[in-house]
Amino acid sequence: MDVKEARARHEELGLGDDDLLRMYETMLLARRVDERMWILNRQGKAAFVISCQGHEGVQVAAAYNLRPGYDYVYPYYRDFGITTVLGQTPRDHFLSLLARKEDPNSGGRQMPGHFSSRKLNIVTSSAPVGVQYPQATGTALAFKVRGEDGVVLVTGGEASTSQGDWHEAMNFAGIHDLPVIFLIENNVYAISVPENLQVAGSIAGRAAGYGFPGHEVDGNDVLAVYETVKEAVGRARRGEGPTLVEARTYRLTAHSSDDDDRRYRERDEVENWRKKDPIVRYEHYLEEAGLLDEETKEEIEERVREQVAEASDYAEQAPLADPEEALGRVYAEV
Amino acid sequence: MDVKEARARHEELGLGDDDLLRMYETMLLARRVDERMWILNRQGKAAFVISCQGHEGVQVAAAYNLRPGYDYVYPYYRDFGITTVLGQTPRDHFLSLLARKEDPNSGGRQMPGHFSSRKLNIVTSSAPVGVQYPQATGTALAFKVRGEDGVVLVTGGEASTSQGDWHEAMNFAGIHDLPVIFLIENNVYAISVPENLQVAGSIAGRAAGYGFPGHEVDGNDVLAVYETVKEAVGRARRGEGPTLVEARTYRLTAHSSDDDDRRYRERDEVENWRKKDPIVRYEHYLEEAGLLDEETKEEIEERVREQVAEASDYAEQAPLADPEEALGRVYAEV
Amino acid sequence: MPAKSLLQAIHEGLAEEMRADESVMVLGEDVGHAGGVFRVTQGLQDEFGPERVMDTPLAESLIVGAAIGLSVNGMRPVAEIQFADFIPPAFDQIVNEAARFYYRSNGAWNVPITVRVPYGVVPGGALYHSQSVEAWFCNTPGLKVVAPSFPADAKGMLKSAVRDPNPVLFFEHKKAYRLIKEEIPEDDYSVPLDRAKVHRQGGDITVVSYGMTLHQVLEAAARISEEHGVEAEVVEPMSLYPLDRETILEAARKTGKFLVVSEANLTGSVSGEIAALVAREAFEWLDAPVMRLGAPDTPAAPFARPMMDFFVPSPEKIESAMLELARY
Amino acid sequence: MPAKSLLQAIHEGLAEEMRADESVMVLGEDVGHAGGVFRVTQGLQDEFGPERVMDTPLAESLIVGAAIGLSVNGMRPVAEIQFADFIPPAFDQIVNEAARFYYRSNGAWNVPITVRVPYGVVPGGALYHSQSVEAWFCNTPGLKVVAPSFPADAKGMLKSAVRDPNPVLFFEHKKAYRLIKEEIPEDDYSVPLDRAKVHRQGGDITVVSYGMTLHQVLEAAARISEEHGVEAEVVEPMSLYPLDRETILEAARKTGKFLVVSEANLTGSVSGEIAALVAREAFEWLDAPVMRLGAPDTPAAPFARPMMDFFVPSPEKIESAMLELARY
Ligand SMILES: Cc1ncc(C[n+]2csc(CCOP(=O)(O)OP(=O)(O)O)c2C)c(N)n1
Ligand SMILES: Cc1ncc(C[n+]2csc(CCOP(=O)(O)OP(=O)(O)O)c2C)c(N)n1
Ligand SMILES: [Mg+2]
Ligand SMILES: [Mg+2]
Repeated sequence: MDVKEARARHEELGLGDDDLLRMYETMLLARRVDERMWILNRQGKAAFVISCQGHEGVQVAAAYNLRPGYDYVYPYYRDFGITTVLGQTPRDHFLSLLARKEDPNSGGRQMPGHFSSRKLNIVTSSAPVGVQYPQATGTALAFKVRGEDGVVLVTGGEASTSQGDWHEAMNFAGIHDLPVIFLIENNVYAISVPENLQVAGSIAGRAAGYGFPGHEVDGNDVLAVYETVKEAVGRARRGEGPTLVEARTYRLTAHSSDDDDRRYRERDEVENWRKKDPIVRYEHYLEEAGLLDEETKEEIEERVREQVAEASDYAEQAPLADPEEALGRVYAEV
Repeated sequence: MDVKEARARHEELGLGDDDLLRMYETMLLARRVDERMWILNRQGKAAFVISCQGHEGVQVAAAYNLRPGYDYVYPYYRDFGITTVLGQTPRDHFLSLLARKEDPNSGGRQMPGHFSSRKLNIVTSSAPVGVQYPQATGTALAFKVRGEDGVVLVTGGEASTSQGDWHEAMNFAGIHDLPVIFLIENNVYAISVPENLQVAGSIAGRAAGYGFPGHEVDGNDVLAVYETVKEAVGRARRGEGPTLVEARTYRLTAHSSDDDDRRYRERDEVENWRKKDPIVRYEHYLEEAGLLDEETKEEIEERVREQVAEASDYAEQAPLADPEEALGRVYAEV
Repeated sequence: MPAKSLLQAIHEGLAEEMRADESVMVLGEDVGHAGGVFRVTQGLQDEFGPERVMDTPLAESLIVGAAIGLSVNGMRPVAEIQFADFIPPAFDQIVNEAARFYYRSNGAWNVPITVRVPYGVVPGGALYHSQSVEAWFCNTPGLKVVAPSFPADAKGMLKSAVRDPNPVLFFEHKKAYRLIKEEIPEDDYSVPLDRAKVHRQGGDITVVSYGMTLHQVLEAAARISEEHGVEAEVVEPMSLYPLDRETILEAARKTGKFLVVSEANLTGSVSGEIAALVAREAFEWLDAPVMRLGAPDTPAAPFARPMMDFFVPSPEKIESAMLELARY
Repeated sequence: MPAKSLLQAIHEGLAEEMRADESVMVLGEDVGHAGGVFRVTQGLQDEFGPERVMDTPLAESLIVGAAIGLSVNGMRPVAEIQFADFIPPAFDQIVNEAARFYYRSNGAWNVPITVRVPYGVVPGGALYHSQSVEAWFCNTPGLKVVAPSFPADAKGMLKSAVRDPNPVLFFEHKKAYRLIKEEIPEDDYSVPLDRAKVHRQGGDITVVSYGMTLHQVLEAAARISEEHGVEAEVVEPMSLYPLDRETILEAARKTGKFLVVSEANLTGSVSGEIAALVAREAFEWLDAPVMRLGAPDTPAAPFARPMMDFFVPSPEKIESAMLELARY
């Protein structure tokens, strides 16, 4: 593919060069934050790590379509890429990882990956899988009732579609043409349970049964995800209703730092997927499009490295949450 | 249509003349039992009535495919037709209606329509809508694990598909090719809520998303239902997996004796559907097939009338459940 | 002031809040055109339209989940669960979600929703239209659980619930809906969610109760006063979680004899918590064991009338429990 | 007899029941090849195959619902809920369904299922991998709720649960899994589901506890005996619903001083029921108020270690509650 051909793809999508590079840098940032989290875990400093590695393409491309602080987002625990696009910083992530008092998600109450930001309209998330879907439809309904053009992005792994809550939300969204995008990050495993024991038929294929579009998209192809979600967001904003997007990708790490994935995954399989790493693939695209050379790459890498190091250090120095804080903020004041 | 043409239809389905008449009589019996229940309600003798009227075609045709006492059935509260085919008698129904000690479903503990028979493999049912679906998949799994060719029929109204339990069961059945038939009796309303506020897309259309067949069938066409369910039961028995059948019909009465459907249904609409009464329509078929004339019809009607009168009287005379029985049978003995 | 039923009072409270605040919405099964199976929401859809009074699909987890989502985006939803017996599918959204948003986000996200829950035994209701399920929710910090038993309080507390920034479960006894009437103030008043109420002063025994049994306790109190000269202090908790401990304890200390009556299956009911509180904090004042009366530990009220009557705490059982305590 | 951990004991109990009875099955999330997130079911799929040890989709209502359906068709399923915190989606299938099949069918259909539920605070578990949710299920007639705290009992009770014709919720404290070890009989024994156990005799105070706090209570009992000469009678309920009232009451009457300790949020916990029972039935024997110690009424153990440590009843708090009672 020559440069011109390559560029045509993102230009058609309305993406400028700076958009492309910003997305790249955000993906890289999410990856490097994640890698650093594992180091802190191995050093005994972080009790628990849950990863976005492998999902960065889906996440950054999807979130890049949103208006932060206006649209609402219900992320799930892997969505470091999404929350980073919206405006959460590496510092935020490390403060949360290390359960610091300043942790913007929860003040040290929740595990890492349980995002929350009132300012960014990232709705507080939790561990029970699937509960976010009905909530997201309610938030979308509020937009519709008030005649606003906000949209709601709600995400989950493929196993989250097995919960009744997912179905109840799909049905409700379909009945009322709600402005909600269901983004399923299908990484083939739910902890150890493989897709064939988790999903009958096809996730994307189910949307038709609810009367709205469902798309399966290669989750490691950043521009493909961007395109699909762009269309979905447009539909939602125009009041045309929900869309289901199933992005197929792969979890490059164990489920979490408590998991040993060698129990249930062949190393070959993991290595094969590593070759499809969305960041590497996206780098190729950028190179082909003439947007990334070794120098720029090194520059970006360096900027990211610094940011991560600074943020990690900051969080390590930051004070722990106070014991008595365990008792605070149970009820909102009247 | 001449007689020969008419007969061709049921003969192709492997149904003999006696089958056809038995189905007719069972439908009529279910209808007359139901009508009598309302009379007892108006007389102040029955606290609560829930009806099968309008659903008799679906129910009798579907159940006629089963092996009573071998296959398992998870009926819902309208399935007087199904349980009657399986072997529950009008006496059973009236004993339950009047909360008599002898009530075979629950000994007077449950509302009418909450069927149960260990002998007939009618699994005890309850009021919470949708709970039967996961249970039915478990029962089907037991057949599969043991390598037996039993099948499970589970039913519900169209609103029961809105519950998460329905989806979780559909998914599980699809994953393991379980021998279960999901029969949805779509009567357009859930109490007052119309289908368009209940179901996005199409119920039958959803089966494809789970990788197994879904059929929409005219629920007032007895032979069409029979044919569809026959195919589904055959599939299940041969170990080929589940089927979803959505039978479209209409509730000819109010939701229950506690409901006043004039609040939410136009009389015209009800009258229009009355013209499509499955029993009347089936009578026409039988007449065209030369199986039913005025005399036979009167004979059957008379037999049914007597049975209903005898059963109703019996139940009225039967002793009430004892007060202290409220305390019994909470735990099974070890 | 005309006398109004519990049902009318709740209806009015809802209608007034909807008129006063555009963000107040109603959602649930059959709440729209049909006005709810009990008719609490009758007329609201005509007045406020099908978006603010919305018939949902038959899916309780969705109803509460959507209410949560509406509330984080500026609305004040009032969700109806058609019967308390059908609240279990929504259990996760209530106890793990609504109750924890505020705490888990360190105070960033709160969930101002009200969930209305008709409960309690009615003739013909049987096992699945009769349950008193409040105890399920009274071990969940972050949740408010209220159960007013009189029309005026119910109206005032419903308004407080709608305005409260926290999730409130609002229990309404179905049998009281049309049976219990009283005069209701005409002005716009509200009743706090956290105050127990002393309905009757008395120096001999203290009885705490709510729902239909409260009404029976009050009748029994009048009877035993007249017939036996026993004066009962009768307290309604109003809020079952958190409890207004002070008011309850004050009444317990006053008489030294304490009884809790409710319609729930006795073991594991809210009565246990109230009794434990009194046993701990009023010990030095007690002249008798802390007593409880409830339904037996069998699933729920059966359909057959004789069994149902045997199951619920009857006026006779209530009266004799009160006399037993007085005579201890 | 080699010492075995709680986890090993439960694993063995399961494996032995599966060997003895073909109808015993295991189902849950990650229970198959991976052997469960805690490794309780490790090796079982290799031995019994993927149909008898089945990885289910991520759907707790399905897991329990399917277990019910399996049980009515001749199987004896043991379902695993990965963490107690995730049991709410299955709430309906447990309390409205499994617990009521027998009663509602007048004894025709029973539900011989076991639902294993790892619960309790572990470091790093935070709000959703820490909860003590047992009270949710202790107001439901038809259900048996057990929570053994020692390996030998756990193995014996698991066997009884599998063989029991009723639905049994089997709570396993996650922190005890590898921490608590003891010697286990080699023979095929079982332990009844309905008997509380007196772990330690003492004449001064009675303490009832289960789970990790029981172990801490026992340690504290040894300490205060040595250091303060206070002798505690320590009772483990074993079954939380129904309760073995007689054993608990006997111990309460023996000492006249009674304390319940658990890790659950105090208000509305099972401790309330136990305290209410003792306050009612041992009143004449009481020399002190019935006391309770639990976690504060805030949602659950937070992630940050200092907050978590502050949240759980610590050994120090337990010891001082015991001494306070002794000195009353
Ligand atoms: C209701 C519930 N059940 C079980 C769990 C435990 N659990 C956490 S993540 C997970 C697997 C989720 O898989 P998937 O949805 O595919 O997301 P992934 O982790 O693969 O991104 C499980 C079983 C949970 N958090 N919530
Ligand atoms: C979980 C639950 N929620 C609500 C109800 C109250 N309810 C009983 S039947 C019904 C409507 C059911 O409609 P559908 O499934 O279409 O069956 P139909 O009665 O029309 O045959 C409702 C809302 C219930 N029984 N269970
Ligand atoms: Mg996954
Ligand atoms: Mg219907």
